[in-house]
Amino acid sequence: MFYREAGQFKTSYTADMSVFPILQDRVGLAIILIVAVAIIPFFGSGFLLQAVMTPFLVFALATIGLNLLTGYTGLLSLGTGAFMGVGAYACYKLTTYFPDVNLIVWIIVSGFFSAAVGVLFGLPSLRIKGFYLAVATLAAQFFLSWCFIRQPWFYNYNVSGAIEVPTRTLFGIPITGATSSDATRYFIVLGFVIAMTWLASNLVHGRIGRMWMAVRDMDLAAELIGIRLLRTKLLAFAISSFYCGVAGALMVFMWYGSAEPSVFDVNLSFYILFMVIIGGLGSLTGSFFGAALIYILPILLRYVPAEFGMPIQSSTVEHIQYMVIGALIVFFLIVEPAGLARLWQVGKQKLRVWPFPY
Amino acid sequence: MDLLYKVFLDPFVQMGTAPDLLVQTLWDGLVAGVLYSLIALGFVLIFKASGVFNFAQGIMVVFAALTLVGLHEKGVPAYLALAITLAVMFGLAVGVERLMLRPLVNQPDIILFMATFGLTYFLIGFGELVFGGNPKVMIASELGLPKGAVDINFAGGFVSLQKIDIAAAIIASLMVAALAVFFQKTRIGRALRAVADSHKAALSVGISLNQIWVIVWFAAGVVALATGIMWGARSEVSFALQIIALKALPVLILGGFTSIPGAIVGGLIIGIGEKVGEFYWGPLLGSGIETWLAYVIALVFLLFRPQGLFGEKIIERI
Amino acid sequence: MASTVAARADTFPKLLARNARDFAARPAMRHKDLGIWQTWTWAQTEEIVRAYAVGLSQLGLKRGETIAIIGSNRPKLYWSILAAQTLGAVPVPVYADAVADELAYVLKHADVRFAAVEDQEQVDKIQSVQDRLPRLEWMFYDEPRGLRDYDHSRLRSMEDVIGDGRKALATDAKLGAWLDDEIATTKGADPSIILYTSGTTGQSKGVVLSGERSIAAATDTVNFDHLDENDVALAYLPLAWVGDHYLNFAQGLVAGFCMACPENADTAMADLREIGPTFYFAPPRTLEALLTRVMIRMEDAGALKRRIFHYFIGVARQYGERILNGEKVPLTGRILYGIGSLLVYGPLKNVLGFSRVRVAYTAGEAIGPDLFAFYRSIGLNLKQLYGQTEAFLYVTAQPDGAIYSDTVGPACPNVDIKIADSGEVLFRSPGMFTGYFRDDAKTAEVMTPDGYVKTGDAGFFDDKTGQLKIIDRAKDVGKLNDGTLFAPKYIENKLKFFPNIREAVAYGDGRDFVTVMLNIDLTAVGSWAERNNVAYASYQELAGHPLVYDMLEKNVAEVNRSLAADKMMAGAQIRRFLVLHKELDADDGELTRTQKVRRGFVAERYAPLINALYDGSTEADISTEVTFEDGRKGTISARVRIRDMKLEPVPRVRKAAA
Amino acid sequence: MRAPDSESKTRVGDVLLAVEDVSLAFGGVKAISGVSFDIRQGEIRAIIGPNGAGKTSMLNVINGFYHPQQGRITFKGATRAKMRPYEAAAGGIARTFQNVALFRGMSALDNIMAGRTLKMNRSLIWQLLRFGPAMREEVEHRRFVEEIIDFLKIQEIRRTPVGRLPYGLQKRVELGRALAMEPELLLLDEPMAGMNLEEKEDMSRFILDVNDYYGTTIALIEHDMGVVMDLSDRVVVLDHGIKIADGTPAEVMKDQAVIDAYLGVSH
Repeated sequence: MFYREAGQFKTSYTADMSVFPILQDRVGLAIILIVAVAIIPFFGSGFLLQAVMTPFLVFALATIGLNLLTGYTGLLSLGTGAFMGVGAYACYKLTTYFPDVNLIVWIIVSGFFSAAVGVLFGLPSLRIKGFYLAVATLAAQFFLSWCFIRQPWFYNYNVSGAIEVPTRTLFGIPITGATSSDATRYFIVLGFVIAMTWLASNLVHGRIGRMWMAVRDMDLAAELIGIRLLRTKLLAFAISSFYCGVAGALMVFMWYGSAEPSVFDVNLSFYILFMVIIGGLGSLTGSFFGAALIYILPILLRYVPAEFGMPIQSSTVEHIQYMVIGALIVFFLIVEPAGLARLWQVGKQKLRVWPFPY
Repeated sequence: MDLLYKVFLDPFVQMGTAPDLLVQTLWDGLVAGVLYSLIALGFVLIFKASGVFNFAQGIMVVFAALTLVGLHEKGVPAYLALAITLAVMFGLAVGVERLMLRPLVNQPDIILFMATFGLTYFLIGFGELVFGGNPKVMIASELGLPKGAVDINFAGGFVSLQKIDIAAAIIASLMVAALAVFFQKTRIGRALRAVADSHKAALSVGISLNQIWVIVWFAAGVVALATGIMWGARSEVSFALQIIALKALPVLILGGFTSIPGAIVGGLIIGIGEKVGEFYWGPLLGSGIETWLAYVIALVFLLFRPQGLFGEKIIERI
Repeated sequence: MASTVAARADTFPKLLARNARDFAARPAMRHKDLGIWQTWTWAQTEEIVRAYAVGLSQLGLKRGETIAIIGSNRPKLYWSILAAQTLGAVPVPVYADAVADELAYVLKHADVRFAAVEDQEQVDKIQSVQDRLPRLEWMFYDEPRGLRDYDHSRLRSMEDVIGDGRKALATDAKLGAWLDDEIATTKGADPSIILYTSGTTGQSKGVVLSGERSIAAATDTVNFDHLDENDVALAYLPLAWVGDHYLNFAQGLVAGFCMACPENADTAMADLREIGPTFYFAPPRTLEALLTRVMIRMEDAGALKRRIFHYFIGVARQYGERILNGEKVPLTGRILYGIGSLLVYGPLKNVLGFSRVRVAYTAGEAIGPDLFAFYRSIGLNLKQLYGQTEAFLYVTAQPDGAIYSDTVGPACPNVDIKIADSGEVLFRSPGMFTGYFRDDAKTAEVMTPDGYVKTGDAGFFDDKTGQLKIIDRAKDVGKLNDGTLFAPKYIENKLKFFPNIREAVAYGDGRDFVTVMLNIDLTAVGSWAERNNVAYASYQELAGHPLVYDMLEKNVAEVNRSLAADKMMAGAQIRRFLVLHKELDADDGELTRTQKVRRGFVAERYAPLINALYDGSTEADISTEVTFEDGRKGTISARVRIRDMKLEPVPRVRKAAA
Repeated sequence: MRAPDSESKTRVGDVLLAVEDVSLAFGGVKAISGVSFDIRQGEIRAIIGPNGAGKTSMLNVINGFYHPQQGRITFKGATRAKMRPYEAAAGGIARTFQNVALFRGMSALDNIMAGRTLKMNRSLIWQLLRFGPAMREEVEHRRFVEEIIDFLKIQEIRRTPVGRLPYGLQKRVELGRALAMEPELLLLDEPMAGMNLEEKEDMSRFILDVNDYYGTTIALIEHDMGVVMDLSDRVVVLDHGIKIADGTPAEVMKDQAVIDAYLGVSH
């Protein structure tokens, strides 16, 4: 309906292969970016920034990470939580040992640690597939969770067993710890998410993305056109874990402020997996949708009834939340197994051919 | 050197010097294994008949136990509560078939798998809403289950066997035997086996796929209830159990997703393996290794035998 | 303004040089090829054309010689035209779908030594008639696929010819100056191109057009429609047709706008949408097919969307044309139309590729008033023009704001129109042809002593609008035995405005009454059949279905009613009709390549049916030879039924009012 | 207008691939036993035989998917013992499948682009940035792929996910993907299975054009004897994993063993 594609023709392959070939999509994206960068941080409440947007972005990043592995490469992983944990703990240890190096650097470096661990646990993917591989990643999940709980070195021998985020600054502005502002932390997370989404989008639209999807869709045929399966799968594990690692570090440093090891337990893995599935396997846009639905919807469930003067006990709310999420997952799977991304695509297609039905 | 000694020799020396402890550990592992087997059995039932990898089996165990205890707390006599719980599990099976499986028929495995995740969340929320989230004590004695322990003198020490564990082992064996008879001898059982081979074959037996789904989900619910009673009697009824239920996964890896004997053997291997590992090697690493040992055992196993203990070698064709 | 300069350049190569200078970096030509719109600027175009011209001259093409251009709309074929004109040679475009015989006739008549063709198909076609073309020496092809193993002693790829020319230009410094000289030598009065008319009767004639006249005509219309270098047109109509040569090629060179070639015929619709032209031409047939498709696709939409669509189309019918014409419209109308634009018209035009169209023309035959109104009401500035090859297209055109569906507009700038006593339209225009190629007798036949060209069409100036109204071919207007005026096309057009009727052929001259033969529209009737559960296995079966006859009978009755309302035509109501068992087809010679009915030929071919129409039989057998798409021939036989019609009473009372 | 036969003979060159005494068994079941034949540069070589003759297994052996228990395979002069499929691909062997093995979630264009994987080598860093060398590489290969799309006349379906395409077009896309690898040896497993007459004619045309245009050596499995007669230079006939005939189509058609084998399964 809003699309006016007549006259939007491409005279070069570069333009033809751009990620957003349609002008109206580019405009839409620009509006979203402007809202995210220039409106939300200045006009949004602390609650919105700290309890809604920052966590949403963190989850979206982790979801993209898992989507690269599960959605694009077809490798089911239940170890996302642990890989996020590796990122968080790596960052924590690094900034403890080298407090003078900028934290942003360590957040990125912690992604590499996570990537290395991901590759290690991805090695079995050469021989095993599907649910079997999921069990291999569960091994990673439980082993790493155990490490975070049982190996005091990871949490600097704190009595609490939790990690506390120290205050760190960037250009003299505190970016972590109690003195940092919600907006600052939001900006940092937003920066990471925008940059890494862009990189991921580049990747999946090029040779590597095609290799991943080839492996996902038919690994035998992929091998016969010259794709080396193990390398390709390990690369997916590495990059996916990198994203998860960075998301984990951001989660603790920019959102929680401190974290018990149980944060990175298997439930987090499932949580992220929901976001991927509900959002849509193999879609970056879907990753944002999935994160939004699974994370933000419960918040609405909690606060909207209260706004309308229906005070509900918080534990009851939590129980209802669980039920609603569960029911929603089933509902969405029934309505659109390909996830919100597909609904979005179908809707967009409808708008493009409006008033025609197809 | 010291480390090598601690890893490769010391545990065995300990086993030899204190065989009573070894036997006690093996027994503990066996009992844990029986419960793993029971959960895995629920998985296998559903997977065999409908190809659904039922992640919710763990929560079904908790939910069944919670319903039983919860009803009793509300003043319902124990055996009546048991009957009502069975009815609830049947209702659950019907609901799952109607609201979840039927609309999702012909979807890829991963989607059905995810749907059972949804079911898990729903059951957690529902169970907590109705019965509260606090851990509860299983009404073991009310159901006529034995209490206390039997101590057996053994090799200079003594081995302590909990009566409830013995009962668990017996009940589990009975249940497996009953299922075997059900599958081999009854018409529905044969239909179930047929459905595992081909859906068309099942139709020719004259039972609709939908009925079969209800039956297997109910059977899995019964198994879950039994598991929940046993487990609850040993510790307590709480939602922490659903994480333990994930242990069924390595069990299935070992035993294969479709083999009932595999589920039993796998469960025992995992149960014994992780108890022995924890007892003898755990202290070396800081204890608590049983949280992951099962998965690592399965993983190592997978690398050498990707098709499982009882599975056949797959020849890929193109 | 481009056109003032254009007046000084009197040949197309000179215009090209001017464009290369004035609009150097602006796109001259686009072609959807290999997935993207390959683009050439005016400067690049000039460079290629010059190299091409040198290459051609090295192979022997000389001033005054002819070169055939055969194929679909592709840049290299347009460059072939320009390259030939650069050397003072005369290009002769031929329809790509011409069968070998037609091709042989034109190539022989035009005396060509060279042929620039699109692909293997055309090469094969020419080779199949090579023995009839002893003068043909060289063939140049664009698409090398499948031609690798052909004997290349008389065959070259255009790419190579251009490449050779480029090399020669680079090595020989004098060649460039020589080329400039050649361009300058060509005079505006020299023949610029020969367009063979498909002709409704007999063999085609070569219409010779000169450079200066072509450019003069194009300059007038470019100014008339305010076209400039920012415009874009999609060249999708046959390259050999005067419409394409005028609207796209000549106007493009004069205004400096960009001509875009679609990927192939199948993708033309999609390509139209992508390129989003600003200047658009479509014959009524195409517009009608498009509207039918729109309506059929809307049938599949959800109920709500369908209601929105039809409601706002209704709003558009009420206010759309008036808004387009700049008339006064009530505020509510404007608001409703605005909402409609957002919800329906805008998106619809977008999907059809019309979003950016500023000026659109239709011509070639009468357009149904509803059809015409539909496009105008959704905001497409569709206008009518009247023209012919001999005039280099334009004779009349409707100016913005004075648009009627049953007239074709006042005379174009600098065009003189006279109506002969016989009712025939005569014109004198800046772009008129210089004569038929090698056929002075025919030339003399169509020219009046005072220099007017006879159009062969009968028409008159409408009192109310002052615009020309064309009723029929002058020679086709006849009389019934009782003396009533019989204008077959007038009747046929009325019939054809019904979506179910694709083609109609009326007879009556020298007879007692009027009869018609109808062709059903397979898309419309097929979709009707589907909705009404009418089963059919073939076109023939559907055409002969009694329910289809019933439906068409209603349409014919309605035409009779409208004929009865006109005192001139009331006596020429349709007495009997039949539905033909096969679609009239250009491959069988029943239609011209521009899809006009060849009445005489059809009458001969279907003589048994016409006899039956007049001898009172209720059915008749017919057997006709047909040519299939792959060139094979076969026979179709059928028994065709005939229906009698009731005549409408002539409302005498209204005579006074009229 | 194909080149006359005499010319096509000259086009055939040296031995490109030699299969010597190859045997393959699955857990005791013999699929191929002691088969030898060769494929010459530039020819179209047909492998025919009744169902279960071991034709597909033979192709799987050639491109490294199965490892024969016995025998040698010499490709471009190099004899290999065990080769991974991706090594075969890198060596210049491409392949299509009996039951279309396309990447179903991807568009036709992406499928064919995936065939270029081996030819693309920009590093991960450039891939992440997707401009500069990586983009130039993409564009360069896109151009190549567009030529193939043009060649196979599948312009309209470029952006369609292959899962939604009709079968005949899927086969064409799969051929496109194989062509994108610029193979020296192209293995086609029943390229015309399940096609109607018109589609078969188109596909035959494409196969001949590929052989003619790109000079690609082709080995194909086909059931339709008419097609085999029209297309192939030489034919090898397998039955129950044993070679029973080898020669020109005409020779093979006259061979008594072949006639018997086919009569046994005639339908």
